[in-house]
Amino acid sequence: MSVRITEAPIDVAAETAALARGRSDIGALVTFAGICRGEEEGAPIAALVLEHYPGMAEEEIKRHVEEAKKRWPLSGVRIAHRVGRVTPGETIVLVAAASAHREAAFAAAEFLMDYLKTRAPFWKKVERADGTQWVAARKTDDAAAGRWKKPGREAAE
Amino acid sequence: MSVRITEAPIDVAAETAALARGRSDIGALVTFAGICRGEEEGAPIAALVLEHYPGMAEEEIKRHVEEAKKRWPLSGVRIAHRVGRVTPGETIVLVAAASAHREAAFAAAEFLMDYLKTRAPFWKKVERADGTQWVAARKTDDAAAGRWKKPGREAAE
Amino acid sequence: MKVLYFAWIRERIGKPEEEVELPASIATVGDLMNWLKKRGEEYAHAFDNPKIVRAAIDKVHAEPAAKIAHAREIAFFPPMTGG
Amino acid sequence: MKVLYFAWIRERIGKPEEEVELPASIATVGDLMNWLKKRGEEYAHAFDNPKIVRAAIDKVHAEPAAKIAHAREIAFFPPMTGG
Repeated sequence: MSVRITEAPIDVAAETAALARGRSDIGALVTFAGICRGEEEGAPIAALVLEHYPGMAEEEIKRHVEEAKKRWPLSGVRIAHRVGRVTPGETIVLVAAASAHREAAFAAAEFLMDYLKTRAPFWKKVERADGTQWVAARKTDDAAAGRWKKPGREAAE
Repeated sequence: MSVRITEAPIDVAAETAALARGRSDIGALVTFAGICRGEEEGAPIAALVLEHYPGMAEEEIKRHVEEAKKRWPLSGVRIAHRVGRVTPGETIVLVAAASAHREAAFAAAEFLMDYLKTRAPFWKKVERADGTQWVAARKTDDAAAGRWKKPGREAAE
Repeated sequence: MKVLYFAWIRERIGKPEEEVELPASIATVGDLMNWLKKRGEEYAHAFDNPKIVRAAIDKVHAEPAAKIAHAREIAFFPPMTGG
Repeated sequence: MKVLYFAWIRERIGKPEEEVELPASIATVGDLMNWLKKRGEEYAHAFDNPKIVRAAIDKVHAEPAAKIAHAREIAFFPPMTGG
């Protein structure tokens, strides 16, 4: 398990390669990359500026990785999250989950993303030519995180 | 949309980079890599040998990509599938789905993988030191594909 | 009409494809399978459990009841195990 | 006790953190928020909609009713928007 918060660009290929290196039991690798878009709410943006709560952010993510490992048989998990200024096209967050089978890898990656969005202490500010503005939380993110509160979730649901 | 069947190793980083290149509307990129494991049913394997139905394999995958694009707002989809001899650690299949938001990207990637497993005409043979054996279809794969027959599937289900 | 075989069905029959002249009575995919089955031991072996054999007409999945008139090629294969 | 502020709560209050001496009557996260609110206009502005303010005690999420005795640091912040 690797959880990293970084001001430097995230190298998705290097992160996922690190997860699979020297392992022969991984049959499925699901990677989620959250990317900075060039527009927010229909208007172009210059960048996103990400603030976090140092210490808590890492610990909170690690707690959810531990929870994911209890729920699904995972061979490995790797998470990297940018802070500071991120420009359009750059990766904000990377979640990679590896398992013997795809159901576990998909479920774990979704679970981790849903929780990252609503429970990990990061805040985004949009930077535009004419000023800056904090991003409002999406209600659909709370709903997405809420679905994991049901006991378990089967691949064939 | 790109659907490729290839005898050469799949370069996951190059495939996903091609999907995002020159786009500023992609906020979420989900990548699934199906990897050849070093063991099947508890015994080491030398390789998997993949056979396919040329022509039908591409068309069948493209039909499902079209279906995925009807169901979810996707910015792009890229699929590559190996045929021939694949050794442990190599990528057998890559599905990458890009969208503005993560729900669509996750759902489309899962949908495409579930259908690939049960509807795309590929067959795997396990090569071991003492001979070869065709891989039997998993019943859980049929169940996984069956769940998409319900009309729609919401992020918050 | 061209008939194609894949994976262990191909191996049991011993060839990847063949041209066949069908009697007029063969109307569906299921009829064709039953007709092929009687062509010899290798065919009987390939189709010994018809329930698990899948078929395609002109590269589109087809049920046993599907009509084969005007088809260019019919393929038979085991359940798929790609991905 | 150390109190930390993040995002627009930090901006409204005008500082990222501070040390505060609390009266004995302040027992919970909610009590602390109400007490801070009365410290000045900038605090009143930061906490003008207490329902959306989130808190953590020693880097673990905490509800308004959570007891703050023995805490080293309490943080206040808006709903999270990472990922």
